[in-house]
Amino acid sequence: MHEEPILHVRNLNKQFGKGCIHCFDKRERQLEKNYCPICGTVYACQDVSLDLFPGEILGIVGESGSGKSTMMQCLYFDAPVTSGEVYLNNAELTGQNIFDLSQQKKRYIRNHKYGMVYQNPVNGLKMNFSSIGNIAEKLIAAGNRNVSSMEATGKRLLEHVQIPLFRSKEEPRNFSGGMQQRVQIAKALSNNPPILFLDEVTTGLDLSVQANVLDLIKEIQRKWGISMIVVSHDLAVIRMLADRTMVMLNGAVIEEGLTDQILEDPQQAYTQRLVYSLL
Amino acid sequence: MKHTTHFAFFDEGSKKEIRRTTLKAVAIPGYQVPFASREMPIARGWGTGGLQLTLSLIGKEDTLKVIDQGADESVNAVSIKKLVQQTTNVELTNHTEAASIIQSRHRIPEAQLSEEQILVLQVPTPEPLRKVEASEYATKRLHAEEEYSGAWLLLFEQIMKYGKTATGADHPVYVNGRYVMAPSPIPRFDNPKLHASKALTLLGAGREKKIYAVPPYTEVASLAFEDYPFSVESFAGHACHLCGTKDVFLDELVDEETGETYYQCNDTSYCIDRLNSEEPAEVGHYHA
Amino acid sequence: MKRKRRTEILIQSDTDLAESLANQIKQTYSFKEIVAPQYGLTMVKMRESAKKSLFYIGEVLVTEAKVELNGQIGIGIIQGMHDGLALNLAIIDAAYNASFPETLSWKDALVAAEAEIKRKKAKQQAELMETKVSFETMDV
Amino acid sequence: MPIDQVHDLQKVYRSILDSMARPGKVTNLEAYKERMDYEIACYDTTLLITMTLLDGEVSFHVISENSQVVKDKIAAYTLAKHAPVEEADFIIVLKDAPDASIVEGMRAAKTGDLINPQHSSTWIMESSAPLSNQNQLKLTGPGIKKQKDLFTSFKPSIWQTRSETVQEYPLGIDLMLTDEKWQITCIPRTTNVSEQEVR
Amino acid sequence: MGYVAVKGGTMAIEASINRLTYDRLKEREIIEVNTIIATMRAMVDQVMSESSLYSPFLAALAIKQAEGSMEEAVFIMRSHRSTLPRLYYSNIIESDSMLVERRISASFKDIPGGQILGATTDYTHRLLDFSLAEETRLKNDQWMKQYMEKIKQEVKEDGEISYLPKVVDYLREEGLFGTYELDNTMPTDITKENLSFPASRSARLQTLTRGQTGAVTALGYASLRGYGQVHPTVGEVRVGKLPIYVEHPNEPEQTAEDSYYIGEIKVSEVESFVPVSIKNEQNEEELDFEIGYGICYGQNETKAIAMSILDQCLEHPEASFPTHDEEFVLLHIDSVEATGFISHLKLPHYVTFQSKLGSIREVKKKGGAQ
Amino acid sequence: MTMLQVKDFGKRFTIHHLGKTRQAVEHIHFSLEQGGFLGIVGKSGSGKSTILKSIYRTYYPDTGNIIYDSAHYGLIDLTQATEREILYLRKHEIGYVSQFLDVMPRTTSRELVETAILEMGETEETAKLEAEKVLTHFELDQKLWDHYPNTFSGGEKLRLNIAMATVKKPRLLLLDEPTASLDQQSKMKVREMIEKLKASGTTLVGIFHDIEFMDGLCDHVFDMQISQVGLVKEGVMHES
Repeated sequence: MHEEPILHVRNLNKQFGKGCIHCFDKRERQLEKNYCPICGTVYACQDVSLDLFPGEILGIVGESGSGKSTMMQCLYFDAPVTSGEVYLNNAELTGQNIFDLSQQKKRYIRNHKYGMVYQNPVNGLKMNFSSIGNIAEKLIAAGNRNVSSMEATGKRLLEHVQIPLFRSKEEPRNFSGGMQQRVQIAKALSNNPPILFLDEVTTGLDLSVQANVLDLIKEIQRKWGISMIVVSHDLAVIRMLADRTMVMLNGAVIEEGLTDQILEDPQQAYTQRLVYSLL
Repeated sequence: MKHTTHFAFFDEGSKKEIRRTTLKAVAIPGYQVPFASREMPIARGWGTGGLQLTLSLIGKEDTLKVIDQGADESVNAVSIKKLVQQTTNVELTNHTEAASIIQSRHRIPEAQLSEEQILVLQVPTPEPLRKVEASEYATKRLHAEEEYSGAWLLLFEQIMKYGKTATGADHPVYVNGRYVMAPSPIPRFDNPKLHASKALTLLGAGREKKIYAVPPYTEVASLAFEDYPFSVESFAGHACHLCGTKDVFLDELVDEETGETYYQCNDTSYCIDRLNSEEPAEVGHYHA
Repeated sequence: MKRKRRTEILIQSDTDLAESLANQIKQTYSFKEIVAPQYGLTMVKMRESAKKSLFYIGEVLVTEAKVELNGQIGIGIIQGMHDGLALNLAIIDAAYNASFPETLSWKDALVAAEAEIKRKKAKQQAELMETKVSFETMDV
Repeated sequence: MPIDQVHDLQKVYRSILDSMARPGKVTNLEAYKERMDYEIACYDTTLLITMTLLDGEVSFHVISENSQVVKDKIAAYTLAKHAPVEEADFIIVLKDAPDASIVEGMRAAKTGDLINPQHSSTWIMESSAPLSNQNQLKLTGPGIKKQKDLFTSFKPSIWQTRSETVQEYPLGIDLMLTDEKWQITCIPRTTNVSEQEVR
Repeated sequence: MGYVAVKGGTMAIEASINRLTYDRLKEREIIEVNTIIATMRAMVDQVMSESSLYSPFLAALAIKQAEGSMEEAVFIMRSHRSTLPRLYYSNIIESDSMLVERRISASFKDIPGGQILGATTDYTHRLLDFSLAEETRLKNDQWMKQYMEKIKQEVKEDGEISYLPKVVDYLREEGLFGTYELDNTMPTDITKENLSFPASRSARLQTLTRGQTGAVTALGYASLRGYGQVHPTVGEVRVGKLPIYVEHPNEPEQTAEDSYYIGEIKVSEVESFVPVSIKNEQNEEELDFEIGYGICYGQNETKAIAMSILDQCLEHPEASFPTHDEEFVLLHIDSVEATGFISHLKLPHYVTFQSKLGSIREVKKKGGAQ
Repeated sequence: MTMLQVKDFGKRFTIHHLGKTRQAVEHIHFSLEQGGFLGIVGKSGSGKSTILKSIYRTYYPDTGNIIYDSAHYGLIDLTQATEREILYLRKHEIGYVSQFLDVMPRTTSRELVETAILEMGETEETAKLEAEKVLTHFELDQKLWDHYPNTFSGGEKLRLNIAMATVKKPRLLLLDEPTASLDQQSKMKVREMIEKLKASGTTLVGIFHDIEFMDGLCDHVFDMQISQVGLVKEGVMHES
């Protein structure tokens, strides 16, 4: 059986700054962390490659500044990449590096193929629009023009993420952090995206609320078979959610494997420190 | 000290820039083309965009009509007409049919425009997405990516809140299936007139420094959901108390003495034409 | 005398100077007004001192005149609305461009005027120096 | 009597605007014939359009076997700057321009970007055959009631290339066509141009 | 015979304009343009600055026509600007060429060349001077005579003009401030092309310097007060005159000596010093100074200082305050645009209001039926 | 038919921050036929668990080969298989049970079993019925079905654990000291369950801290001390 990845990323690079003769060459460059001490260029992502398979959750773990969130922003087109290729397993897009597509087409992919849940709900929600309106926004973006069907979908999703329906017309800014995050998840799911990105979604939430959100994510994956990339600095989150895990440090992937293997038998010094500090 | 005024106020360089911008606007229907926008002798927000378009278009042989809120004698319309006439000496008219250029604020005339006419609309706020996004750079990106969920969302929220869309004037339209455009604050009643119009429509926003256009015979669809169709202002059961017309946009007036509401054609020249076409003309205070 | 120096002198001196020089030319030669004194703008380009970049601070109203003298064009530009001075400056400019002999004889007058301008400026500056704050705390 | 920079050019502009708003509408500018006594190796209508729209703020490029003379003249008349085809705001194609150069130029010329689609080139192209509304090309799109026929001298390969430049609307180029019979017509990027089937 | 339109609007406008003239003339007093130029220096300067057109005469005329309304005077000047051709661009003006009339530094007790107060209201006590109500030309002449004599006695003439060094140059030499190469990028001209975002530095400076004095001051103050991250020390405020030169339009090979001198303009210029945290080569946080730059036509030091604050704010868009948001700042400080759009609310809006009225009635009707 | 063949397997751990390496096991050879039960015996710390975890790939493979005869892939070397292949095998063919129950918090035991079934690609309907069957089969008190397992006793947890593993009908089940902390009664229950599994044809590899438990269960033992497989006979076990 040969499995096709649904998302195929190769050599994603993202730098801030122009670079200089001392850091142009990948093999030669001497960086301090991810930073060229001579010209100040930051190499936020360095040749990141990954495959995401249908229905799996891929965890990406690393401390802040490791480039994991930047990578996610690049994949979701929130930030432009410096170089790299991404292919979607999709009939319309076969063989097309989607980073090369026009903004118009990227927006189409965002609206139809992707869902995104940000760490800060402010980035994913319009705080002064109703919760159901927020869900409708994503549906509208995906081409829905029928109020009743959107309202029905919105209510179903809100119910699913346990937002009481009588609050559906309320604005998320009145909600607690956990509720906002659940609305965000409902919104991200509304267009049935085959791929969902989750960026530090439980950071900043109370432990009990965290567990609640994690349950929800796991349930969604199980029920709908959505492929997810979960970025977190928290190994507990990764351990709970991810089938496979990649470890990032200073913009590069330093280790990847089965999540239990990464946690029980980490190979790299950095991963070992990370894991032992957790235990 | 001497003071000479150039034909149509502007120097030729300014006209060229506005003309080049206008041609791009026509080539990309509904897209707001930025331009330098000259400082005019009337205030920003008082029709400087429309005025600049008119002055870039106008020639000695043109006949100009200017209306504001449907009325030729509205003070701002008079003021704009005065300025154009002083610098061009063109003929002015109240008759919609007689005009080659019609500059208007907030209305499209009731009489159907012809292929020989150009309608210039004054625009205060050209950006239909401004209510969802304050930043100009961000809205430009949204147009670039054809990301209009914000515009639809505004309507959706109204339906959620009020059970129906509650837009007033300036109800956004989709032009040629690509750009969402602010039609300027014309009532919804006038939106359908933009669709497949025989005349070219040019829209100018002086303060915001944008020119955009709807060429003739171009698809213009008011934003509406499948199950909440677009609807225009209703004057059902009312007619103009002067000419008796029913299917036009009416002004709601109150009789000072009786306190009763009565209605009158908002398009004053249309009303006069209707009255004059009736036989015999009634005697009234409009009789000269 | 190069144009920069002479325009500095002619504009900062009393306007009589330009008038008398221009009159000498007008008496001897005939000239054609190509551009009668007209008002226009000059955009002022500045360098700011924070990042050493350029920007436009705004426009200055100027009066411009152009004359033709013996096939040579002369331009007069002066800040503000000064039709007569602009014309005189244009005539003088044309005279220099045409290398009329008169221009050689003007040198002394111009240099003298220049000295007077400098003296006046220095005096004004010295007057302003009265408002300079002294931080000496002890008088010896 | 030379062309009147204020009033004549205003009328030319209105003709161009009318054609741009109604693609394929052929307008005749013969009224200016007597006043156009300029020595220049292009159609008078081509020169009229450049005088109407070009000035020191924009750049142009000429595609022709022998472009230098026309280039210098246009620069002198309009003060516009000459620029490479990749950068030019206006691209002037003279009647002797080889098809290959036009195709190459169209592929290289500015088509704008999605943020600023107006940063695109406008083409002034000389048709060696008189323009008419005989059937050859079928035009549809904004500004056209149902369909408009147009006849030009340009080869299918040029129309094919033009179609490629406008494929990702709103990017694209806008065309102004001229001929020696004092006619002009416009084809903006929104117009769908297809070859009529030969019966 | 038939119905014709009444000329109600036209007639009312005529009458209104007459009324305006009547109001200006009814007290039977005349103020001369020259009087305004001579005695209302601050007002003339402000009008020139906000209209970005340097001409004391036109500014004074506009003030007279506008009966002292600043916004109206600026508006008239701006619209007059549109009727004038732009004939020339000046050569680059370096502000070292300023003939200083006043310069102070808040950063140092004494500075090379000295703190020169020049003419300032800073140390006048702001008490109403009732003697001005009875000012006479005779008394003024006497004061002038005495003052000139006093000056004559006290001031030593050494016959040399000195150009004062800038405080910032002195600090740059010491390596305390970043040095920059001369940047000769062609500036953007916001009067020739639409201000687009992100804006270039030149577009920002041009917009700020022509901004409405009150608006620039208010936003600068907001930043200083806490809605911003810029708390500067004034490095140097200078007021003085700058000479302007233009090149010959079409002489092929010309040197600076072939330029035309066309006169001078008075400006207020400010360099503010702002401590900022930067990363050094070792990637460690380090404190450094940056400069906020402000300048405006005429003597208006407050506006120039406020501009220097906003300049620095806009160099740091990462701070999440409105004063650091260039769209927020640059799009809202123009006098003509702000006053025009606010005043357009006076125009009739009955069509749009009718349209909204219909919507609201519909919604209410629906609500009532439920 | 040989189900599992371990060839010259070795595992070395490197602990970077101490700058140390430790050879946990080396030169391990054994094989196991389908339906067989291999017990691994040895002192604590002798690397018994390392072998199980390496087969399951919780440990990163080092040297040697572990050839497994997969129903899906045919012969496959578990030390070389891709992570996706391992995940597939874990879902469908290879189970692993330890004394620890590591499950999603706040999920009822019924849901846990259902989920395991759903992961096999069954319908929700089937999952529901099957789960009830399995829970009954492993004698988990019906009262507990809708409770969260963190409130369960050790024996209950373990039974649930085995239940979850067995619903997948693994062809190969790895038992990593499952009975370590159970009382005698619970142990016996677990033993019965394992016997049932064995009877149904499951191939098993197990480590048990008490040797008696293995009596009569294992077909073979692998003795870590001598690194050899032998037939189960009395005495051998007691010595280790």
